Amino acid sequence: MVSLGAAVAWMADFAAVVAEHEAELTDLDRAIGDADHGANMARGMAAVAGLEPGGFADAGEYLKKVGMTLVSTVGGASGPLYGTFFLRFAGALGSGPGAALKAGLDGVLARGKASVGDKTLVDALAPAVSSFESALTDGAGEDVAWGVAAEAAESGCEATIPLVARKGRASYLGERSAGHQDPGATSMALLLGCAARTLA
Amino acid sequence: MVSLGAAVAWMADFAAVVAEHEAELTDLDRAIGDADHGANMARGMAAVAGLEPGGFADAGEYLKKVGMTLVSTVGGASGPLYGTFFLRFAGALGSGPGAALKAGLDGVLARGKASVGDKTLVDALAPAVSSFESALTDGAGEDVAWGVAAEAAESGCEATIPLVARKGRASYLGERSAGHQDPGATSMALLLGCAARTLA
Amino acid sequence: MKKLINAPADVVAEALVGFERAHAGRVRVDHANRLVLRGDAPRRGKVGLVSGGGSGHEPLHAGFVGPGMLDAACCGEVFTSPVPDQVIAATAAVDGGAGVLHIVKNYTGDVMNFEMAAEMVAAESGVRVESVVTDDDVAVQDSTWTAGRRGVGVTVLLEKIAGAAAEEGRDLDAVLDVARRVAEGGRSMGVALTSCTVPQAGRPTFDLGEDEMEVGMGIHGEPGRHRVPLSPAREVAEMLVEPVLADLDFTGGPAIVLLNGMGGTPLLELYLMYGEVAALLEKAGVTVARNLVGNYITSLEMAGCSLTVLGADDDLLRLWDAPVDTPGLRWGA
Amino acid sequence: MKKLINAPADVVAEALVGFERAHAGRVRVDHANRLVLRGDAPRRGKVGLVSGGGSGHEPLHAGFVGPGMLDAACCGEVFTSPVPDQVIAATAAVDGGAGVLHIVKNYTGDVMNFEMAAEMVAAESGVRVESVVTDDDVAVQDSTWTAGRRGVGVTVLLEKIAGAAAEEGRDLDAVLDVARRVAEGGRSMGVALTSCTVPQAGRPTFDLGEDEMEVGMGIHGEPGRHRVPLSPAREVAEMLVEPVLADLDFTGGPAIVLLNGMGGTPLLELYLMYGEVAALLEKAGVTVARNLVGNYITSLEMAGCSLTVLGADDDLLRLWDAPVDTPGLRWGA
Ligand SMILES: Nc1ncnc2c1ncn2[C@@H]1O[C@H](COP(=O)(O)OP(=O)(O)O)[C@@H](O)[C@H]1O
Ligand SMILES: Nc1ncnc2c1ncn2[C@@H]1O[C@H](COP(=O)(O)OP(=O)(O)O)[C@@H](O)[C@H]1O
Ligand SMILES: [Mg+2]
Ligand SMILES: [Mg+2]
Ligand SMILES: [Mg+2]
Ligand SMILES: [Mg+2]
Repeated sequence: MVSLGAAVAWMADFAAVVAEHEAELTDLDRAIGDADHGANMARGMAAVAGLEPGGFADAGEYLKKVGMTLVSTVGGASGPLYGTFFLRFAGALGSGPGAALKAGLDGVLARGKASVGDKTLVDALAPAVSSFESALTDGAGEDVAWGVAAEAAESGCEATIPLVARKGRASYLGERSAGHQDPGATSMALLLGCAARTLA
Repeated sequence: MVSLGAAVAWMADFAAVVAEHEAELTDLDRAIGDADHGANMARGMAAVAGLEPGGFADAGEYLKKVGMTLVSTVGGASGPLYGTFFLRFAGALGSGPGAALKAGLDGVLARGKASVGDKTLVDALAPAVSSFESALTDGAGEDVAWGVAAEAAESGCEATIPLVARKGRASYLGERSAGHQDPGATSMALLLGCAARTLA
Repeated sequence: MKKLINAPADVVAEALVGFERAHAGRVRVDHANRLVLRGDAPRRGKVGLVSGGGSGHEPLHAGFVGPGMLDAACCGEVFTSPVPDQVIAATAAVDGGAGVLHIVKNYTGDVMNFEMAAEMVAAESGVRVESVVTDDDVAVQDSTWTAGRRGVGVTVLLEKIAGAAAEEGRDLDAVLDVARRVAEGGRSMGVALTSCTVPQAGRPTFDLGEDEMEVGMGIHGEPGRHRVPLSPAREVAEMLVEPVLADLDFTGGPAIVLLNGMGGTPLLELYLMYGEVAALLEKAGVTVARNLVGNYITSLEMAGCSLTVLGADDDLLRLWDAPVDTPGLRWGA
Repeated sequence: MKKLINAPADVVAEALVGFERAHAGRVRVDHANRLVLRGDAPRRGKVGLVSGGGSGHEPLHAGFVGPGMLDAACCGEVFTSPVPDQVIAATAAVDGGAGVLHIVKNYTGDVMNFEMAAEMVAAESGVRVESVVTDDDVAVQDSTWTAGRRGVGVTVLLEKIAGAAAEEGRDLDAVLDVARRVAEGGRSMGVALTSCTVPQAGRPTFDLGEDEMEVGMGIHGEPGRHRVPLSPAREVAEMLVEPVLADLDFTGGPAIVLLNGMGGTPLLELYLMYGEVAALLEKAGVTVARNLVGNYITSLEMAGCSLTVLGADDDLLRLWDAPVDTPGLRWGA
């Protein structure tokens, strides 16, 4: 189970990590997008970091608010996608983190209509979700599963480099998008890295 | 007396000299004006060079047409000034080149309201006119007088360098106009140089 | 970066302050939600028109709020789509009981944020919302394997024409029908001579050599089809006209043509370009019934221009000619 | 030099071709004389309004030809005044028997060419011509020892207001009186962030460091009062407002304010600047009764802006509000 305290720590960690990597995310987006992914995520996570955690009953309620906050402050492609991820994640958290991850991914897929291999944040999120599940199936504890998921997200993110984008702004580049790491996949890998540190 | 042939030769020479110095005149104008004096004079003298000299009764009639052509094609400050110069010069040519020069200068002064020392083409023209006169008074022939006038124009032109402009576009520069040779004075000195070569 | 701004993060908020002062009375600004609203919104019984997107394309969209055009514009950060909260607030503010049309340019962020807003409005209020998405930029291949064509110049024409339809009292279905006809009937193509600089980014979005131009760039500085040497206007006109006409046949009826400046191109050059473009269109058998030359959907200070051709009919022409009274487009009023 | 042109020498002629195509019916273009004429000129019994100057300041002057504003614009080469022949032809074309007003910006070349034209018209035709010269740029010291202040933004306001006076049937003396009141009652100040490039020159007219701006530059790239470090909009607004208000008292009545873009400044920045400027004017006790924000008297692709404040009264406000129907300024029609 994810406690309210753990969820708050997760978000605090992600806010700090995003702030630290803001320029890097923006530079990745400059190469194949419009140079705002760092600013978008930093703006949203600063708002999230400003939430008063006292008023929430549990992690699910808190993360729902996180999702709404991101929807309301980020804009662009990443706002609805990260927002939807957290809203769905929060809604399914009662059935455990594996189900929550799965629900979050499904929300992102429904919203953005991307598939694995389209060079988006799905390429980091999808392998993380399935790795988390198979780790649990293989008998691992949730702490181990989060670590496995984070590693899968990281490799998924790196694997976006040679891909040709088929969704989002980078798709306008066609073949020229190959050779660059996807900014959204990068921030998504950071999010799962934070999860491994704070939720495990 | 100035013959039609001499007048045509004068203008042909001036057209060639202006074309040759177009970039130089424009660069002088770039420094203290709007970088078009070369283009303006070249446009006008190309039109003058295109006049069919056959149809004119004498130099006066031809030079009147030169003045009208310059008025109609040059624009800017130099169009009305050079145009007026030739119109008045042509009108007084019956009384000899000294009177013609004087009439041309008076026209320029009336049109532009500049005085000697304002850093304009008057600074080349005025000394040329008085030198021509005094040369004749001193007993020189017209051929010698044209040479003296050309030299006076040349020195008058160089003497504009330290001046602070008080008329025309360069006057906006105030003190910053000092240290630059006036473009209009430069083209005027070229005109009198051509006169010395063709009318003398 | 040379800009007339204070802090880069405050550009949109401060521009709205000036916009409100400039057009006080005619429009209302909701600063909290960054909305520009028609001064007399909501209009009872009239279909409400809401558009919006990233800022930096002015006069689009805020400059097109007023009688005969939009009821509200949602202003996002520079080149960043607005968030659903803005769209929801705008929808509520302009709903006059006849439903609301969302006019969305086809960019992933815009589409998703407007979509979420529409879902939330549907879930939480009785307001009927329909959406139309513009995707007229032929520089982008339109396929199921891409995000599809971008929405550019047609958006201006659509906001005018659908605005007139709503103003004359057509219902939501009829306004939507008009909007769809415009969205489907128009195509665009652009060329950039220089990049733009997003205030918060602080440096040019792309680098272009002193003698290069980008053919088919997007209004956020997205890359185009190819980079070619700087070419005479005559050839640039061909680069715009040819792909537009190759994509859709405009010879069947009258056309409305927009020759749009990207923000940093002198009007003198735009008119010169229009002469070239109009001659090519005529040669190709396109009857230009109406035209608009100027800066209407810009990309900050980018130098360049875009061509939009819309196949029209009598109804669309009549709606085009109807009075419009906005800061950015005004006639008959 | 990055421009959408063909041969630099052909820019003006070719732009007029496009202008004619864009506004066919509403205006007429005399290509031989490079004139833009009101489509229905001459108007019997109406005072004719003729203006003109170097090209490159569009929409001024050609874009202001039409009902309620100019009858004719004489288009010179880029930044070079027209020649007398053009002015004479324009005067003849618009004379409807009530005389003609020449509206001239105070530059040596413009003044002399219009003066010669007026003399020739007086000598050779029965048309009565009066002239008004605008000289509103406070960046220039106005003294008998200089060419005097330059004519800038007030020219736009004057063409609108005198145009309305002529349109409502006032006679030449009355129109001249209105024009003089505007010319005397307005002051301007500008700032440039970048230079412009004259097509025929091929390179920027002046060099400005990456973090410098020129305060008080002219619309042909003439130098200003001083060069200062690039400053926030708030301080730039002070640099514009302070010298204008120092030169003339505008607290006595209503004012008409123009915040003008030089051609390369995004509208987003212009609105932001207008917010700053309007706040300063209000603080100084100036009542802004009307305003205009946009690119109206430009300097090719120069980035920067200029402020014009005109002291008005009920008559001038009424004339300002009167319908105008030109490519560059349109309302009430
Ligand atoms: N349809 C989509 N599905 C999933 N992720 C997407 C989609 N479109 C874009 N993205 C992600 O969003 C990222 C860009 O986010 P951001 O730069 O914040 O938004 P914008 O593209 O609107 O500027 C991309 O790197 C990509 O990972
Ligand atoms: N009032 C004046 N009287 C005499 N000469 C003048 C006057 N104003 C300008 N000039 C001359 O005109 C020259 C500039 O001509 P030109 O560059 O062709 O016109 P513009 O200044 O209109 O661009 C100056 O260098 C100066 O010699
Ligand atoms: Mg982005
Ligand atoms: Mg000059
Ligand atoms: Mg973006
Ligand atoms: Mg000039």
